[in-house]
Amino acid sequence: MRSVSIVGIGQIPVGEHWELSVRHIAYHAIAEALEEAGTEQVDALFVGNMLSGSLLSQEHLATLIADFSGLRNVEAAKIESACASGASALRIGHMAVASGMHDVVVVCGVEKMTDTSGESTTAGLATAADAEYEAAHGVSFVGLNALIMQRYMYEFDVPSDAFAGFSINAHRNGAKNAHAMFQKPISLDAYLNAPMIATPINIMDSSPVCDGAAAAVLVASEQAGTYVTGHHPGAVQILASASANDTIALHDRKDPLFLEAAYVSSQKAYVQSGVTPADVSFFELHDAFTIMSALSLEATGYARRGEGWHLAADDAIGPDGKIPISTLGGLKSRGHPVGATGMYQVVEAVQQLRGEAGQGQIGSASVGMTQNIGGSGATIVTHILGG
Amino acid sequence: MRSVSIVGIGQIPVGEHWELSVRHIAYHAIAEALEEAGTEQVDALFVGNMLSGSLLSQEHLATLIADFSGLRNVEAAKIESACASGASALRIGHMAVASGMHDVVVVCGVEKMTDTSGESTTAGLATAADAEYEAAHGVSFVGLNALIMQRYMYEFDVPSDAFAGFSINAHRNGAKNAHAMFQKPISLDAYLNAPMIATPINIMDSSPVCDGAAAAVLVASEQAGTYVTGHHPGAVQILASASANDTIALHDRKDPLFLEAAYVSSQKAYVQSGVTPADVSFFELHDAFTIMSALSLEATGYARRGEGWHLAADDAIGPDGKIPISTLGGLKSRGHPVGATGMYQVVEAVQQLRGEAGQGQIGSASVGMTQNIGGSGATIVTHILGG
Amino acid sequence: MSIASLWRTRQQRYSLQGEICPECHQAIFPPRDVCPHCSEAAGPLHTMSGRGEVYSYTKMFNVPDGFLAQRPYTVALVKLEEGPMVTAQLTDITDEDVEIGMPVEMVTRKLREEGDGGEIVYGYKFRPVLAAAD
Amino acid sequence: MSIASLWRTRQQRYSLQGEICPECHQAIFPPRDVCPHCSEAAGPLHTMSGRGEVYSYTKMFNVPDGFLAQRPYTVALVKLEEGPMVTAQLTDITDEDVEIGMPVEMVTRKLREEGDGGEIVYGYKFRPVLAAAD
Ligand SMILES: [Zn+2]
Ligand SMILES: [Zn+2]
Repeated sequence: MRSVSIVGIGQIPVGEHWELSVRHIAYHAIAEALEEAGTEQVDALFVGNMLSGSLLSQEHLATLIADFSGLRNVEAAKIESACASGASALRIGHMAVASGMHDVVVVCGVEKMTDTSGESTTAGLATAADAEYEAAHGVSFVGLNALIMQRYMYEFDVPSDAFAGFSINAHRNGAKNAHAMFQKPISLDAYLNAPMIATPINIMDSSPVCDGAAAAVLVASEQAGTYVTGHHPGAVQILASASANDTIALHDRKDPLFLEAAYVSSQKAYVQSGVTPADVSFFELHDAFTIMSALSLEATGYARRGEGWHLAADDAIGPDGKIPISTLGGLKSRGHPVGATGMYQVVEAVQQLRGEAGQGQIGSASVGMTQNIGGSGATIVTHILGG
Repeated sequence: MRSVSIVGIGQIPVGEHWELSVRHIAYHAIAEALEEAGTEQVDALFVGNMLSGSLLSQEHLATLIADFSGLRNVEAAKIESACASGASALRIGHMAVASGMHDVVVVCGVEKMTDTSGESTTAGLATAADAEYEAAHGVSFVGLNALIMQRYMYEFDVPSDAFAGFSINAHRNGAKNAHAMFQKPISLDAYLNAPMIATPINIMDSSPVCDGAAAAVLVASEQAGTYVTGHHPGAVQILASASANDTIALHDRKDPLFLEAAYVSSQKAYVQSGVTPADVSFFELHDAFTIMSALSLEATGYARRGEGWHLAADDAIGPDGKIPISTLGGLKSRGHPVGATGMYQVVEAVQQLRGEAGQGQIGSASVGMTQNIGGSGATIVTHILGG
Repeated sequence: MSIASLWRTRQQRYSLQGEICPECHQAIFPPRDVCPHCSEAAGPLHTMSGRGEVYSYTKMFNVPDGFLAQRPYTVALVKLEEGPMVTAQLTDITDEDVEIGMPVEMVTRKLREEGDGGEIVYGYKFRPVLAAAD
Repeated sequence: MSIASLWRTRQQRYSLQGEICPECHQAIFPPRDVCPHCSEAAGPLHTMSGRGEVYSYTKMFNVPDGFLAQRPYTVALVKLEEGPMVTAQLTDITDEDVEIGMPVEMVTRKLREEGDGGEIVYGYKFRPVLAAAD
């Protein structure tokens, strides 16, 4: 298996891009990534996307984007794993290069969520759950996470402001990221007074609906030198890539408060890379909701069960903390264009590892971990990257 | 790159499965394939599917199916390339095993098209085209193929019954396949009197709307001996796998009458395998419409431009002909559950290569080629398999 | 959900019809082809009692298309006494009523105004079990 | 198509606004970020004349949701005189009229009764160019 490296990244600022269609925002990210890699020769484009069929009436999305991006006669396929589509697509790109099937692969995560009404988008997001036994009962995606959070607070006797630190950290970091949707810190008061979406999840616990696209160019590590153009210090190597699943329905989990798929995929990634949790310089976790940050930290080796929220309360998650998370804003502040998110995480990890994260740069970033979650924990993909 | 072999296949008869949901039909195919391979140990499930989001309000489909099939802690992802989703998923499974990332991969193509009204399904299929510049004008997927056929007949001065042979051959062969939707031969009269869907395409030129699922178990060829259980003569090797794209919109093609992506992907496949068109024992092509059979034969090296239909007229495509096609009914007679079709083609090719195609068995089948088309020719995936 | 899907799941929605695994004897809802507990072929049909307790709940203010008329409403995870957990709306409650551990029982109610074909969709919701006077 | 998508494509639908590539000078419709002919950055906006000829056509009897009221109708590939080809309905025709090579011109018509938000969608269709009397 060939080792695989990232030699170019691109991203469009996350936000409401009314003036641009899905093909335009994807092209923006792809063109930037190819420009950085200094190549026009591409063998394949894998697109991570969740909602183009249900919200935009546009399937065959990878071929549409390849066409619009001037990539002809290449392989193109869309990869869908709900909100984990972005990282799932990266895994496919990784396998394509690792196998020797392709030499230059572009992976692009893209989502256009603001073309439709809020209720349509909410219904679209609920397609990540079991249509017949979850969505049919009117539970939204926020609602599923709220069910987890409510039970977590009950079972572990957690105070109602316990999760504030995750949101405050995300916004503080996002304020330093020019590509973030929200670039302003928030106060504890703002968190405490935020309106409820689905109790106990308030607006500050939840990531926003938005548009975005992020891309990376993958080549064999042994050939990476050819592509690095001097715009940046060097290629970033994919040290580990793993995916695991769990029951699609929250109600079918053995323990709805434990992210088994995060545990399994992170353990695989640790073994593949020889990296331990203590070696990780920063962790781009899937903070779609603050409760997910706590559960991810618990399943991935940073906290015991029921204690993940202590890391926020103790500010161990800040840029100078024990395990910096959401270093450029995370899903909460940078935004969560669902199928694109996994690729934003990777693009930001590359920025950190290159030392190009600007004001959001954390000190001595040598190993970065990213984790992308689909559904209420049903698909979880972990990557470990090194400079 | 490890060579990859198929050690188990499964399929549900194509038809209208009102009594079964998408998860049930997928499980049927997966369970049969795993049973044949004699293994319960699976590393990943890749699902080829086009329409679950727009027709069933169910994304995250691969994880749903993995869950229902009892596959926990595996990787699961859905691959979407319109009607080429099935073969695209096979390519991903191939890369997963070839790279060494996984040892045992299940690929399942599945589509449920009969849960919704005909008009909804027609609108769903149109999402394979450019939503803003094709589907917005009311053109259906049949309509796009009709535009190709009309021009082809004009440009090459083709008589109106020229395509009958493709449909007659498909139904004659499908009559011998217990998994086919239509198991009855048709007459020339039936073809000539068939009602129009979109001129000049009549019902006998067009494949039906239906449900289906087909699956295969992939392992490294060097390990294939471990899995072959004695139910069948042996593993079938994937000798070549290639995909190419073209413009998504028919109106943007340099030449709308030439399947450039079929040409590119088949040429790649010939080079990979060292096989020439003359070496191919049978060709499972994408006869969603009779015009597509003609164009595929032309782009893949069996006929000159504008002359593909001669092969049907001369019956060179029959079981004993120069290049047998649609040997178990093809899309026309076996049926075309869109995202599943690419996997039905592969499963049937395996049946032929094992000598297990029953009454539909063709003589001396040693090399089979399959070709799966997404959209009006925008994504074309070619595989070559050998015994 | 399409009419076909509604038809296929009617026994589940109207009467919580599940299964008992013949191998490990655990209750399963909804029916599956493979038992999630022991991976054997799942077993004969079994209708759940409809009694259970609230494992978790949420009051939803932002809701999906098709549920706007009922907003806001409360959705719960209900642990059935046979073992399986289900996702369902709570009904016949006031906000103060709801708490984790609360005993509930199944009732049939309108789930959403209309499905894709304009049909009205009925199915299970849960309401508090009134404690016997003591 | 969503309201946002309709708004973004309005100049294309109402007036066939495309581009001329500054590098290879070919006409492009709709506008693209990359010229499909020479792969350079595509160029300044250019409104097509709306004249062209039928490259192919089909009379459709089975139609998608949203177009039922107009059924059957004829869709064509129209080769614009500037070069690009477009997919569009033909209007103001009888069945006998239509043939490949027929000169047509763009008109604005209702494309479908209502979009996702209930709005009426207008855009280009093509009708025969009446030959001058001779
Ligand atoms: Zn059991
Ligand atoms: Zn140009």
